[in-house]
Amino acid sequence: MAELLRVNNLKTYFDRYDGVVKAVDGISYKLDYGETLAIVGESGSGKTVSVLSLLRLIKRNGRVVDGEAIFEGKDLLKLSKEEIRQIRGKDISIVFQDPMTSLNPIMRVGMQIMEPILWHRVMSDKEARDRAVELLRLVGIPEYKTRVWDYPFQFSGGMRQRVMIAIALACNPKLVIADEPTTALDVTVRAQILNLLSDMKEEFKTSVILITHDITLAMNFADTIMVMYAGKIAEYSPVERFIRNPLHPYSQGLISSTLDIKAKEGSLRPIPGNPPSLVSPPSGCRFHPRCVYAQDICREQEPEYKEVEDGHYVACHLVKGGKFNA
Amino acid sequence: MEVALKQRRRGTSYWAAAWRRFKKNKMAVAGLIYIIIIIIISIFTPWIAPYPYDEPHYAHTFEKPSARFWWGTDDLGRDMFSRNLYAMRNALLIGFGSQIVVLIIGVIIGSIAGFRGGRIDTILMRITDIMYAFPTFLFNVILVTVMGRGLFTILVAVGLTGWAGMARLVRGMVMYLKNAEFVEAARALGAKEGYIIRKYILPNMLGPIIVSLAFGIPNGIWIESGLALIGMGVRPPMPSWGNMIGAGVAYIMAFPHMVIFPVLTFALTLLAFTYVGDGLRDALNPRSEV
Amino acid sequence: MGLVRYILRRLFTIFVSIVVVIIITYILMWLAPGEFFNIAQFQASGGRVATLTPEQLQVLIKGFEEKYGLNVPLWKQILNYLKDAFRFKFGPSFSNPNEPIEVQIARRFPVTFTLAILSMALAVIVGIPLGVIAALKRNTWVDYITMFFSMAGSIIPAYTIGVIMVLIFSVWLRVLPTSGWETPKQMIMPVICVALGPMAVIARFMRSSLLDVLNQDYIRTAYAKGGTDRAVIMRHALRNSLIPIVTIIGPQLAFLFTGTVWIENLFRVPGLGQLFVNAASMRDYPLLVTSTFILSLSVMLMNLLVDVIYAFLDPRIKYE
Amino acid sequence: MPELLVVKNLKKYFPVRKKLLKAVDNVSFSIEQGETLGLVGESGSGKSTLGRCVLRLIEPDSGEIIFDGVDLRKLKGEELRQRRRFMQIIFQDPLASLNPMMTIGQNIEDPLVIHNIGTKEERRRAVEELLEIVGLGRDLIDAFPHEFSGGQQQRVGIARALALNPKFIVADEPVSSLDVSIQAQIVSLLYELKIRFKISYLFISHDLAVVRYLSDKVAVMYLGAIVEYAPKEELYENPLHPYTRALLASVPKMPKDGERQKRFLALKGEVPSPIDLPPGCRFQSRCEYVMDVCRKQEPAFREVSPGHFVACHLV
Amino acid sequence: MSKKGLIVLLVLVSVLLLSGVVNGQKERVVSLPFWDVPGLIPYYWQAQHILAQGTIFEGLFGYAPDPGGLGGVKVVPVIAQSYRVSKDYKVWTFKLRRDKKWSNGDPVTARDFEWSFKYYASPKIPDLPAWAGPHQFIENFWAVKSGAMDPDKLGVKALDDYTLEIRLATPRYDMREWLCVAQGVPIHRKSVEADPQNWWRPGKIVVNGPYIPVSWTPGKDMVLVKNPNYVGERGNVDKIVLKFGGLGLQQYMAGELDAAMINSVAEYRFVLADPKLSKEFHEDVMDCFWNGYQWSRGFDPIMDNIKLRQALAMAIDREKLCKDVLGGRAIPLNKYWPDRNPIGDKMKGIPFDVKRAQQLLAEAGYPGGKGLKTLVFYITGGGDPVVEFIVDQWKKNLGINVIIENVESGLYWNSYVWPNFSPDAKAGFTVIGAPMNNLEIGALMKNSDHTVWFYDFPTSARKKRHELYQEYDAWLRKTCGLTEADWKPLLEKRNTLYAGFKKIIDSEPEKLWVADLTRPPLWYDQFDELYEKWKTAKTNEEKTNYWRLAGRVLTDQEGFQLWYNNLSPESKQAYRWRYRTINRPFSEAVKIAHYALQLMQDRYYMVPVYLAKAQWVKSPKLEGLMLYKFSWGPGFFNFKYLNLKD
Repeated sequence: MAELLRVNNLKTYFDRYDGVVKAVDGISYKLDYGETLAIVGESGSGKTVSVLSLLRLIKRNGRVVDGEAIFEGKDLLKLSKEEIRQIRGKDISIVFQDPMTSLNPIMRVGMQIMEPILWHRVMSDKEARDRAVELLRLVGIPEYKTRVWDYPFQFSGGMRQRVMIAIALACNPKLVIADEPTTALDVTVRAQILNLLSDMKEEFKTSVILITHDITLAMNFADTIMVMYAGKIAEYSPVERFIRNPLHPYSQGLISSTLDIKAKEGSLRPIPGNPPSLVSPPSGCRFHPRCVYAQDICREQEPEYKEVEDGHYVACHLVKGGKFNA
Repeated sequence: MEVALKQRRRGTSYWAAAWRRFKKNKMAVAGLIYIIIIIIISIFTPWIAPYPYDEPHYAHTFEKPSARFWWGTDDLGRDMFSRNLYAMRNALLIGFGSQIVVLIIGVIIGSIAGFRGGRIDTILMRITDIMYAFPTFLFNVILVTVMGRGLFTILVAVGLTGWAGMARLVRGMVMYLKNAEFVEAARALGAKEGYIIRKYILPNMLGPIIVSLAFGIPNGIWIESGLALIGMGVRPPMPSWGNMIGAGVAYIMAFPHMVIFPVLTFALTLLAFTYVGDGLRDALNPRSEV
Repeated sequence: MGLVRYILRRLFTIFVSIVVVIIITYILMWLAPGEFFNIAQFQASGGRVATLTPEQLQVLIKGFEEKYGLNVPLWKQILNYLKDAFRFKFGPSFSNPNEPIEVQIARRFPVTFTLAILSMALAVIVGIPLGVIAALKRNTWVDYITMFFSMAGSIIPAYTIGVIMVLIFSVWLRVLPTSGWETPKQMIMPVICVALGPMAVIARFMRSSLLDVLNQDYIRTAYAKGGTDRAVIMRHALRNSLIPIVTIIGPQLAFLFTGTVWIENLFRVPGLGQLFVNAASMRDYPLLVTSTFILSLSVMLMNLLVDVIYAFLDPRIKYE
Repeated sequence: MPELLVVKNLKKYFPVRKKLLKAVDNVSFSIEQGETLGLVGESGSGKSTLGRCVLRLIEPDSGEIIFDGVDLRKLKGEELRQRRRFMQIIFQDPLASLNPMMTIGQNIEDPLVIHNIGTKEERRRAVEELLEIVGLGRDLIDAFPHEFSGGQQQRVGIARALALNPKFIVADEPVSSLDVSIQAQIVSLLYELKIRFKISYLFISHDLAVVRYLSDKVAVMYLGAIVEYAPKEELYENPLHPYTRALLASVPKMPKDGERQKRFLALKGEVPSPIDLPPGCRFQSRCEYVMDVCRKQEPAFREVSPGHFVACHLV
Repeated sequence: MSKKGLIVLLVLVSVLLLSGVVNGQKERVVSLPFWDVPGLIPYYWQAQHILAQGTIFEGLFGYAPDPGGLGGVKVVPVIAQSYRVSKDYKVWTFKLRRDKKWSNGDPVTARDFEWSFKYYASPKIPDLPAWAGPHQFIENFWAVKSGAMDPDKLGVKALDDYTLEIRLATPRYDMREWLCVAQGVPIHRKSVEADPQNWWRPGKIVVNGPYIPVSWTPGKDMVLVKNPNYVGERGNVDKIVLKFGGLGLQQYMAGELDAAMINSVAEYRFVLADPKLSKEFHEDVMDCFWNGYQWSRGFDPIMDNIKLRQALAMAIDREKLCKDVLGGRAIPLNKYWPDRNPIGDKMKGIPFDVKRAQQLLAEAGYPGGKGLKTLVFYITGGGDPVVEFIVDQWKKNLGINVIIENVESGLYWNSYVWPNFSPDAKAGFTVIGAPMNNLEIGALMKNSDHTVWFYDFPTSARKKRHELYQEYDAWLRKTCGLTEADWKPLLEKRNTLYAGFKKIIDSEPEKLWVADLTRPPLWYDQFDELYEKWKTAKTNEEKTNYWRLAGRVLTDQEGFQLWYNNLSPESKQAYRWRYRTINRPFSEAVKIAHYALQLMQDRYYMVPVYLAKAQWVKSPKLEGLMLYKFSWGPGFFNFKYLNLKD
């Protein structure tokens, strides 16, 4: 498959009272047309920032320090303001985590769906209207014809997330970024939204970046998985391979600390300790204070992010020749 | 790592964190420094002021600023600089004093309403609503008429008209806090009501209350000056900015120094308080809306 | 609950509140040094008791009390007042026995109303862009300077600014008349002076409101949809941040009823502020109570209006 | 084992604009000493209200709460206060549940202060011990809650709950706001405490996996009522209520080779408003097997096999 | 500025200039500052009578400018052509001019006066400020006003269309002067009866003066235009615009006023320094209104010490005060009337003599100010520079300490300055500005007769008299007097008082005073009558009422006797002189007023300090501006003499 996006050495830092937060500190990956990439990590690992940086939507105190992001041959980070705007919502769109706050409370839902269409001059006003109705139907809103002119507060949480998805799909984007799209939802609704995402991916043939902290979900859903820890990529791998052979101790830890519905009592082996401060991250490997296998080299030297097998990248001193040697 | 550990050991309290945020706001810090300076000056005014505020120099009326009278003299030959110092002191007294009144009434009414709820809450809040709708300025004028024009009575009057906002704030805080999880936790631990109020609710209400007070102080000063402009302010010869400005405006053509100095100090002080209020609001209540 | 029922309920609350306000005012006046009787005696005698015999003085006082309805117990005075007040009959004032207060108010109200509306319009027209500029350029020198000047404009007493304006524009440049309230030219200076205060309040409020909205997730959504700065700010940020502005414009308008008194005196604008505030300083009790009545009524009605408008603007609000 | 807690016919209705929100509607269950009851439900199911009612943090409208042989609902003031020593609560949002104005040490010490236990010195030592137990360093005693990460805060919350040696703890979604690795830590800790101190939990969660890990019995709640109640293995292996089944099906499972799951069995619709429920089964609006009887008659909550209760006409 | 803006501005300016020119050619307009008037009903006292008298309404008599006369005016007949007065000065008969007309063309007749005066006196106008007008002296006025008598019984009668007879209750020698004031003007019956509420509104009002108000904006402007039906002398001004409020001098400088009052030293100095304004500057002394201090009306015996009072009065450097403190906007005053004045020239002033003052203070028992308690100077409103100066002088010259205490203005006026005794007042002072409200004889005293009424008898007696006043008020609320036994103490008291009264009548040498005291109905006749009425009264209510009234009559008499018997000989003598003065026509009274005034001034209870100056700037074209010197503040009035030079 052809390459849609390639990110090289992306660094995004935030200025804070107590220093510079290196939220994303040199990450590189690629994404093909039609591929689903899941970025997995805990809060503060930089997974959201890494994608918001692409569209230059990070907060005012943040800045992209270095790197490039080649999207269909253009470097997103070097585009002019107007050029990047042309891409937002049209070629790349985002589904945000919290559907409650991500919709304008005083604007009718239909209007909010129409906006990207109108802004990108994809079609006329009249057509955009019909398109909004059609999109609502597609994302499974009952009585979509009337509800299109309702306000967001008249929708339930799941419905709102469906609206968000409709907005994201409005211009037939090439890439949809779904930033924890189900975290704020109830269990049963969560499943509905995941199903919807799968369907839409099929229907629209888009690439998807799914950001989630739920490694189980990522492993089920994605083609490629990318595990982030403290602003860096720990492991990046096609998902099949990852399921068979997760290499990074953090990936292993995440899997073993995830409670599966079938898990046996007392079988849980959590990762000890807490995620590090990103203002003064630990020396060497950032994971070493929590790594049960940590050795001297891990404390002193930052591991190289290297390809250990075909398409399987890991940043760990202990991985050698595609195997984890503790 | 070491640094972080050390910090841990001491612990940064809510207040330390707030102070850190406050420090970032340069205007607020400048305002605070200004306010601290004028408070110190106000404490020592009788020793700092070159002349008593009411000492006339009949041979030196309307004098322009000079080495002897730094900011000139007024229609009675009284030293404008000294009068400004005393006016500042009075303004601070009224500003702070009125907020003490506001605090007492507001906290009592607000917390009773918040804690008791139900009927008492409804009644108290109705009263507060009425107070809110009372035309403040006119009510102040009436109160001053009733109670007289002393420094103390004016600050009481300003306080009496200004407590409704505080009561609402306190009530809101109490309503929120009494259902807050950590208060619920305390209740689950078997803490008595008194203990909860003392250790859990009151300390946590402090932030918003301080912000409200910080904005109330310049407001009190402002109200006094408004009263003074229609002859309802502090009784002369006691100087206040309001009556100095009011008197000075009459002389603006011939003796502009009589109005420029009071207006400048007055505006500067109010600006300082407002900036400090802004700073405190952002520092103590990071997610505030206004 | 329907809008009409909601308004009716609020009107009833307003009625009760007004009654309480009037009772409080009456009691306060009754507590004031120099009670009604002394005032009556003083007014009736013009301060010259000695030349009249006590009987003659008694006749004067009786007449005075009769005219102003002071010859009944306090509670009855209050009752009588309220009965008439809700029919907008307030009787004569001490300082003006010639005509009933309602006539004076009816004459002055349009003036104050025009002044208030014009000033508020100016304050809104200038204040909102100022706030927007400050918010968009937040923490830059543009922000600091805009906010500093709008705050300074509201803090320096408008009276002082007015006098300086008269000196500059009337005495030296002779381009504007010093005072009056007929031609548009005469309105320029008073309107500017009155507008300064609300302008600063609106600018500050607008700034923080817009900043607040700009931090909302849906703004990020709008950008993510490919909105230009212009589109996002105009369609999302401004619209949403303007709604709360309504809540401060209402009370500010009501405040202008008395807040303009200094400006009215200075520019000879025959408005309500003069009438009301003079009432207090001259101890014109009938006028004083009426001022309280009118002002609190207008504040409350204004708040009601604000709430209704708010509900129209913000689809989320539903009447409880 | 003796029954530590018996809840019978507990009800809590909230009036909402002249209508009734039946947050807890006729709920009964029991917990034995050292046993954990997992309470599963989506938001709006009333599970948190139930947890608070059991502790009388919210006053239930009717029903009995027999704790250690005493009906808590009959206790007043001081008696209840004393009882509280034996029953504690852990909250969902660990930061919100700690007093931000107190240090970690003071927060943990607070229950001892409230019940006037020990001297200052003894209390200090107890606090340090508690910090160790929950896996925090002694040197953190003077830090403030907001300086901690969520996991550490939750450990503090647990330490505070443990301070009085309770027999019973209501854990109200204690891990749902935490990160995966931290969730695992806290769940492990709770498990360890359960074993070590023989504590009984009422463990409230929407996460079926977590519940399964910690519980002995599980109750599934939907719109204020328990729809299914069974020993853990029984419930997970043989779920009877359509809702329970749907819940279990909607959770992604850890994929083994080649068995990835891209679609989930999803319930249609969302949890309806709990205000003014229609007659009949409360799950009728989302049930794919709904029959006429479900719309007319409320299914009885009955025991279908030993210890397995369910409220469904289909079973 | 952009080009476009410049053009717009130019057009605007030229339009303005042109309109000014056009207006100027058309009519002669004068704009003057004025104080806000609440309405145009002439009989109310709230300052509008200054506008009413002579400008929009005219009475039988009026004021004309007279630089040598009191208040700068003299009394001249206006509607009256001639008059006759009975020997006892109680019946005045006026012949009216036949050519005078109302603005609607109706003739002004005696019937207008009769109707108007009866209308004023009727209870329909319950709040008539009768103390400020001539009606208070008219026969039966008080009975009519209280509602006890039909207004037709008022002593006013039109004998024919142009003859008016006024019968008075007591002799009045200054009736002509009284008839100048606004309550002496008639109003137009038909228009008043047609709309009793609004007849006075501009557009509706029918006047008989030289100008008609055509528009009025309270708080702003009033416009007067020539009355086309006016017959009589007046200037050439077509339209007068009275502007209320504003910044007078600035308005004048901006060309919006033709004259402006100068209100502060700053403005005064500014005007003097300005080459153009200084040429347009004018000033006059407000000699009808003296400023000074009076002793507080408390009950501290320290005030009985005349030497102390004298010492204080002599220790004030009035020259310095006027020069330094008042910035030359006042002249020093050491007697009630100033020099170069028919009364003042005959009076002896209080010297500024520090040595003598110190000596007097020592004689009073306080050498060097030692031993004297701290006195209090009550002021209100602002810091009073004059008071501060006086206090400073006393401290410097006599070494005594006086503190300044601020009192609420309402409280101040009501209980410290004017009406009565103030039991709460500590030994000390208040400022007093004693006005002459118009040219009536009583006003010649400029309120210095308060010395006699309130001060000049021993403290103990003052206190007692105050208590009697209180009792007098309390009688009205007493519930008693149903049985004969209740009357017993009253009857006994009546007899004692009667004896006291007889003694006073017999011993008082001043015939006029005795005549006044014995003018029927006499107090004991009233008492006896009430007693008789009580006996035949039917209801208990009536009985109580008669008993109360009788009690009050006695209290009143008791108070009088207490006062009379304790008054200092000097004050008694002053009072006698006062009687002789007020029982003369005004022109003669002026000649002897100084006898009473000097005696009262020498008691040093009310001490004159300075006379303020009225200062104004006016356009050189404007002539005939009359300064209103009576009452409280300077202003212009009587606009009929205004003239604009071309």
